[in-house]
Amino acid sequence: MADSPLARAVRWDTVVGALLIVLLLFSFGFVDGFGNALNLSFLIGNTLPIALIALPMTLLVVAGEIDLSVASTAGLSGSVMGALWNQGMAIETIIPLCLLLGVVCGLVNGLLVTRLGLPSLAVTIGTLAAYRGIAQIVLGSDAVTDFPTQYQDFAAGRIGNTFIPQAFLPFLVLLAIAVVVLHATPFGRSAFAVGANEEAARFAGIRVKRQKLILFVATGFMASLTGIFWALHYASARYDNATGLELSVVAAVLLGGIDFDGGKGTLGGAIAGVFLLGALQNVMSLSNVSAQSQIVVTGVLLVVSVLGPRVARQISVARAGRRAASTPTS
Amino acid sequence: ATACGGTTKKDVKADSGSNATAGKADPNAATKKGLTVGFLPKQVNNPYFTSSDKGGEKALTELGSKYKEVGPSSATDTSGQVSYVNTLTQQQVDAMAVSAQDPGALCTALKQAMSNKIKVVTYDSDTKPECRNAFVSQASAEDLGRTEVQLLAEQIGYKGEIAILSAAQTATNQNTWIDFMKDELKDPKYKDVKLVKVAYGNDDAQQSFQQTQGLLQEHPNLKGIISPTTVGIKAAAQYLSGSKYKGKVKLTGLGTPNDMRKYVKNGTVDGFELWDPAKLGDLAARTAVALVSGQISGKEGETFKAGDMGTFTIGKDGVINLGKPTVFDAKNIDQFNF
Amino acid sequence: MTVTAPNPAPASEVPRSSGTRLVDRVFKMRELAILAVFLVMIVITQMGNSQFLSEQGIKDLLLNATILVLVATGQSLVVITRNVDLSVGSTLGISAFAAGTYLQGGGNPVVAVFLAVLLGIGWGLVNGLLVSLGQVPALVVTLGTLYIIRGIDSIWVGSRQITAADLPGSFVDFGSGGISAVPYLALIALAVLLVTAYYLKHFGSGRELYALGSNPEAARLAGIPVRKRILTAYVVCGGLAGLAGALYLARFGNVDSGTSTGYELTVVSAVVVGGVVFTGGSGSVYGAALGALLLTSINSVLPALGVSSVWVLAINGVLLILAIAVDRIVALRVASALKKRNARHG
Amino acid sequence: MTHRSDAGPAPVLALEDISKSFGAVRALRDVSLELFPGEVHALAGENGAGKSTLIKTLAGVHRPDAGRVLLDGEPTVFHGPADARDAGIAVIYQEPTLFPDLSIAENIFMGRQPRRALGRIDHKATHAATAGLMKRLGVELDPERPARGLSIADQQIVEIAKALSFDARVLIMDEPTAALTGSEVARLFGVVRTLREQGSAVLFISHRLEEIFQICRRVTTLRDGALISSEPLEGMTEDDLVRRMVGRDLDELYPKQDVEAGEVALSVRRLTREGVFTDVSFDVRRGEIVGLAGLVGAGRTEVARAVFGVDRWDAGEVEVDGRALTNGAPSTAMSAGLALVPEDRRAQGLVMDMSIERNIGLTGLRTTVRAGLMDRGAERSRSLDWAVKLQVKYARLADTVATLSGGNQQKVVLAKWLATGPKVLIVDEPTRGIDVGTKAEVHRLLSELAADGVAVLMISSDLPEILGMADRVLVMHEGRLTAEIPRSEATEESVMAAATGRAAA
Ligand SMILES: Nc1ncnc2c1ncn2[C@@H]1O[C@H](COP(=O)(O)OP(=O)(O)OP(=O)(O)O)[C@@H](O)[C@H]1O
Ligand SMILES: Nc1ncnc2c1ncn2[C@@H]1O[C@H](COP(=O)(O)OP(=O)(O)OP(=O)(O)O)[C@@H](O)[C@H]1O
Ligand SMILES: [Mg+2]
Ligand SMILES: [Mg+2]
Repeated sequence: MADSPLARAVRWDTVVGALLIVLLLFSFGFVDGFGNALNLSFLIGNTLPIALIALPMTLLVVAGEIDLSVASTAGLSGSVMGALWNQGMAIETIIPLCLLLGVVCGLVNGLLVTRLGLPSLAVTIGTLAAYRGIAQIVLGSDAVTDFPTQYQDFAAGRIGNTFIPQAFLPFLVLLAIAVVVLHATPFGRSAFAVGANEEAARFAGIRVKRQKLILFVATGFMASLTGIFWALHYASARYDNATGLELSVVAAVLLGGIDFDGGKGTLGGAIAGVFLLGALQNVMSLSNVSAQSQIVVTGVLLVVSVLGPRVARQISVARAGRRAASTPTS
Repeated sequence: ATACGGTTKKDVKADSGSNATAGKADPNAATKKGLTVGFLPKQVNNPYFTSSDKGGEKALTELGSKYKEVGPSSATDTSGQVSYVNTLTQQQVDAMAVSAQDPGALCTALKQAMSNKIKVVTYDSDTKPECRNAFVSQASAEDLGRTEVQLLAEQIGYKGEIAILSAAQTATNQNTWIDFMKDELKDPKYKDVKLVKVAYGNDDAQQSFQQTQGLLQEHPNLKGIISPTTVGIKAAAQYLSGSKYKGKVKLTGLGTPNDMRKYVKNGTVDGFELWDPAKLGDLAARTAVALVSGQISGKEGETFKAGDMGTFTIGKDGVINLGKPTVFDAKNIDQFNF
Repeated sequence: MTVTAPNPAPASEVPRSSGTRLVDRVFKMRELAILAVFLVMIVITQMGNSQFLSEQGIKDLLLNATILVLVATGQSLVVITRNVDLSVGSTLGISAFAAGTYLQGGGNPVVAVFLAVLLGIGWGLVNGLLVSLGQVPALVVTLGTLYIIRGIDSIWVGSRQITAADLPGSFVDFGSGGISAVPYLALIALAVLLVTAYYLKHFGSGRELYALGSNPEAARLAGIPVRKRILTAYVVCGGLAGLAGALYLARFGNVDSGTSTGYELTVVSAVVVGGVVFTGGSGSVYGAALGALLLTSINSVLPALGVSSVWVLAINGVLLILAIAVDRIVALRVASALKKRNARHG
Repeated sequence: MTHRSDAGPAPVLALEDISKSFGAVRALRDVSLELFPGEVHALAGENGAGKSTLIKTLAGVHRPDAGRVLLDGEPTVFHGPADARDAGIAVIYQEPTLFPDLSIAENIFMGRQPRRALGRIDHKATHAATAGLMKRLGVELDPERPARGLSIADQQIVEIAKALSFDARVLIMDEPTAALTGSEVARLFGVVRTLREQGSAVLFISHRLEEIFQICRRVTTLRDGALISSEPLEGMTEDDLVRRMVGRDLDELYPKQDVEAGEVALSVRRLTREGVFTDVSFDVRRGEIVGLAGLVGAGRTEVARAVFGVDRWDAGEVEVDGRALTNGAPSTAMSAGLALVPEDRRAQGLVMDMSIERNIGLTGLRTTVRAGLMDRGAERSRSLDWAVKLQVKYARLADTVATLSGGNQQKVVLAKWLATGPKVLIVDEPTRGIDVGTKAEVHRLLSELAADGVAVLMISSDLPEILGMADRVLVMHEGRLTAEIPRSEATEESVMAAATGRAAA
């Protein structure tokens, strides 16, 4: 119905992308200290954890579920990494083990949701506490900071003197994989169907539970990868690493136009949302906007992000209606 | 780079632990004016840090330099704090005074700042020594830990069970103090005093509240609580004052006079202690200016003059101690307002 | 946000025969499972620590639950309509501070409470208008207002704080006082709970909240004033968050710009644990209140049992999952038992 | 347009030159209609002709782009369904719109519950009134059970009860009988006649033409959103009506070819799902169309669901081509060559917010793939093929199915499953809501499929359809197979006898 060209052009994910570009152009021109390589690399580096988790989270949300335990999973794998490191284990062994741990965390969420049929919101609020708690048990009050420099450099360093963090390239690869999986494979197509109408998806022979389980596991894996990245990037493994990150991810993904009712959204939108928020915060800090005002701006942006398309659609519908009414009846 | 093909803790050479020092100091160099010093507290809007940073602002105005404050709105938003370090670096301030949420996480960013010729002073909460030029400590950890035990022991007559209500389990300064408390308790004069538990209220009013309840239920014979955190002591005092334990269970620790005035007056709390946060900020500001002016470089043994607070000497690892904390009780509390 | 609500599939669980209806109905009460989990927990704790259910202990349990019960009650109204209000924590914080500032200036406690409620209603109105008029996802809007209200709060409050010393003694005493083991605050919460539950069950507009959460399109076709109802739900939710703010002030005697940050997750947990389904249309405020009681009690039980603080968080999480899992399994068992019995009865 | 100024009462409700567009689709153009008290008026037209749109305009759901609604001769504007309801118009929409979490009684009386003092709801009175309505319709539904899980037919009955409870002056029914079997329809018509005698005006839509002739006095026909005629039914034949609707003569409605049955393709042995159906055994052979008849709630749908694997069975086994199927796994059933066209298109058949193309493509996710990626070209042509074959009326393949008319949605569901090229095809109410023209088309298609060696199991509440198409008729009664009747012996009487449990099985 609201499918006029105008309405299609104002799809929110494209708008977010456009906003991001406008913001970047503006900042290059008018914000002191924004355009230099160091700042950009910090901007990207600090946004990467959110972006990394946003990848699987987008898929999960499209399939109609949510995982709020991601930040805790990240914290847990950081803690385990620190604890094992303190035990004298080799980092090359630790990292795969931690990733495996992330898979297990995701599996627990997934099994609770698919086998017992519990709401994922409730389950992952529970594991949000549980995983963080386990992290606290594992590492206690320690802060492990002496990870090998070559790894820390990889997580925090730049490619030569460019603005691109070394870790950005692997992220681009992961992004490409996620985009292909969501938008070009049967698996991704099924995710949309499952999110929009789970019963119809089941009737179409889609293995709904397996699909969801895989997505939860992928989310756990990526959350743990983020946890490892976090610990190396900030050279600090503590049990409370990445606390509250889930809300940032949710906010960014929502801003990118992903519908938490499931069945709608694009990865491009989600990632644009992530970097829009990241860039905006960077720009505002550089422009001496206080932290409090930044919160307000984030909030307003979220509200506008849903009201905006709605208003645009109404305008376009009204126009289409006027056009239709004015065409002479045959 | 090891025999078995993996990189382990042993392969990573322990860092020397010396603070970052640059160049030679000239104690007689002129105090530079027109500098910009950025304050980066753990959390903006936190009353403690606000009064501390206000102290810094006053000192800087006096010295003819500019003050600015940035910071995250949450005390656990480490990545937020890191980006603020970066922001200050981008803005080319002359020095920054940082209260670190995490000893390690800020390091990369702080080193980046120092390599951009920005002097870094930590205050209240330190980072690893090599990531800053100097640390302004609120009071020696040893003093704080020991005096709190002494205060409480006196109040309970050197007899009975006591507990500690701390902030987060990872709070570095809390943990150091608690270690000194435990050490102090080894003194034979405390042979009848028994530390039964350390609880963590995560600097959250409600959690600290419930932890206090739990302590009292689990240990009905509890005689006293030490809470070395302003949030914790306040919550514990509020709980005690509204419960049957009021006046029976003693409470001491670190608190601000304004927070605690009511509880001192209604008999819930006999006495507690704290340093003056404004002085802490003041000293941090003056240290920063002295560093930029080249009067000190952060080496052990250097001295500098900090306005009317007198002369300070830099200790081991670039630590500067503010001095002994003040003890507040019913007699003197009305003289303070912070 | 889509949450696969306790799966609608086995709906043939519902009996057709009416003979054993009373038994069925008791079995079907979802709140029962949560109550059972709660009681088991309390009994175990009491066995481990005889102080737990002392007069002071009971008083503490009830006081701890009070504020969450209030906010969860309001939240369930919104959730029943298939919406959510994430901004309750921020609303609570700003209302508490507003009441505190007023009292600090020598105000009347009753007026202060009124003020807090009014402020809460104001924010509820904002949320409700955005959600119902804009017809946009409540999750995004209220996440937005969560930030906006918190931001405004921080800008307004700055580093100020209200401490017990700034408040009239009567107000603070009221916050911790009560009739023997029953605190006044808990009585207020109970009254609110009973009124809300009665309203939801016995008034047309209450039932309409369920209807429009159950099937918004059908609600529109049935001529239910959808926007008005959603608006009402938000206003009540905001008002209760405001009331909770005033009670928070009385209870803790301490408010600053960070008060109740992150509270939304606790509230949502309470509501979900209490069996109020996020896809709307089902659940009761009693369930939500029980969920709140359960959650806050877990926080008291562990310290009372002397569990080291290090373990508290993990056990908390596990217990939370256990609670919803037990609830779910019991529900499934009862359903299939009922189904089999009815099948036999033909 | 026929303006009747002659005898008889004035119209209670009239539409004058109503137009309504959805974007580029012009659903109604200058349509006029008059409803008189004491008259049952039929509205006929192909799928997508605009019937439901017309009704929604009458009910205040849609605002017309042009034209007027006259109530008792006065121009009126309905701002929403509530306005229409207050004006005494009760509507049964094509798709049941119930509150799944609420009891049947609450569903019926939502917003108008009997009250006690202080405006409190009188729950007892509500339940009693509901029980009364159920009795009037002759069904046994517990007023206190929630609407969730009701079969489509039962949902429809609740909708009917709701409409009746209004004691409305105007009763509008959009395909109320599509999911009902003969006996329920008879009951409904009994009630409608009473209403008519009481002076209510009734507007009735159905694709079962015999029903129109049974109960209506006048008929208004729409084609492509335009008014074709509005005239008395007296003297008209079904063919006349079809010609008005379709614009051409109708093909044979049941073009059943005789096919030699091959080997067994689907074999169901002692299948039981506790409390739902018991001990169900039957075979379907290649080339055969087997009808599965029964009253509403007999358990036919449940058997189909279990066979396909969306529900688990408790005992028994299912084989396709001699291979046993896994319990509760639709995906293995699909790879074995089984397809199920479900009865509830909105809940089970379609993802309403997805495009037509992707809905049809959903069953081809394993075939329209190249190198692990979706082959969009292949998906598109597959969808296009079948949309054309089934004459789906749409604007663009990329439109969401929610914008299609009910019957066209049903065609998309058929397309989605036929596109899998099944060996065994189970269709549950395949022509529910499909117009006569297309119905013939669907029947021809089923018949051709059978001729090509597909085994077809057809569940239908439309008895003539079963009789017209099936080689064999299986009849279920209260969860058990009670009879197997060969085509030669299958008559309305013999099937109904078995379905009501009267037959000596
Ligand atoms: N909400 C909508 N958005 C866009 N197009 C619509 C919408 N509703 C209906 N249409 C279009 O309007 C036309 C008329 O549809 P309508 O539902 O009135 O048909 P109908 O006569 O009821 O058909 P059926 O017998 O299949 O139910 C169709 O072409 C349909 O695709
Ligand atoms: N999805 C469902 N969930 C739970 N119960 C159901 C469901 N569908 C149908 N039922 C119930 O199961 C029983 C058998 O219904 P079923 O739909 O199988 O009968 P049917 O013979 O196919 O009749 P119908 O004409 O209604 O399709 C009925 O009592 C019905 O209410
Ligand atoms: Mg229709
Ligand atoms: Mg059926």
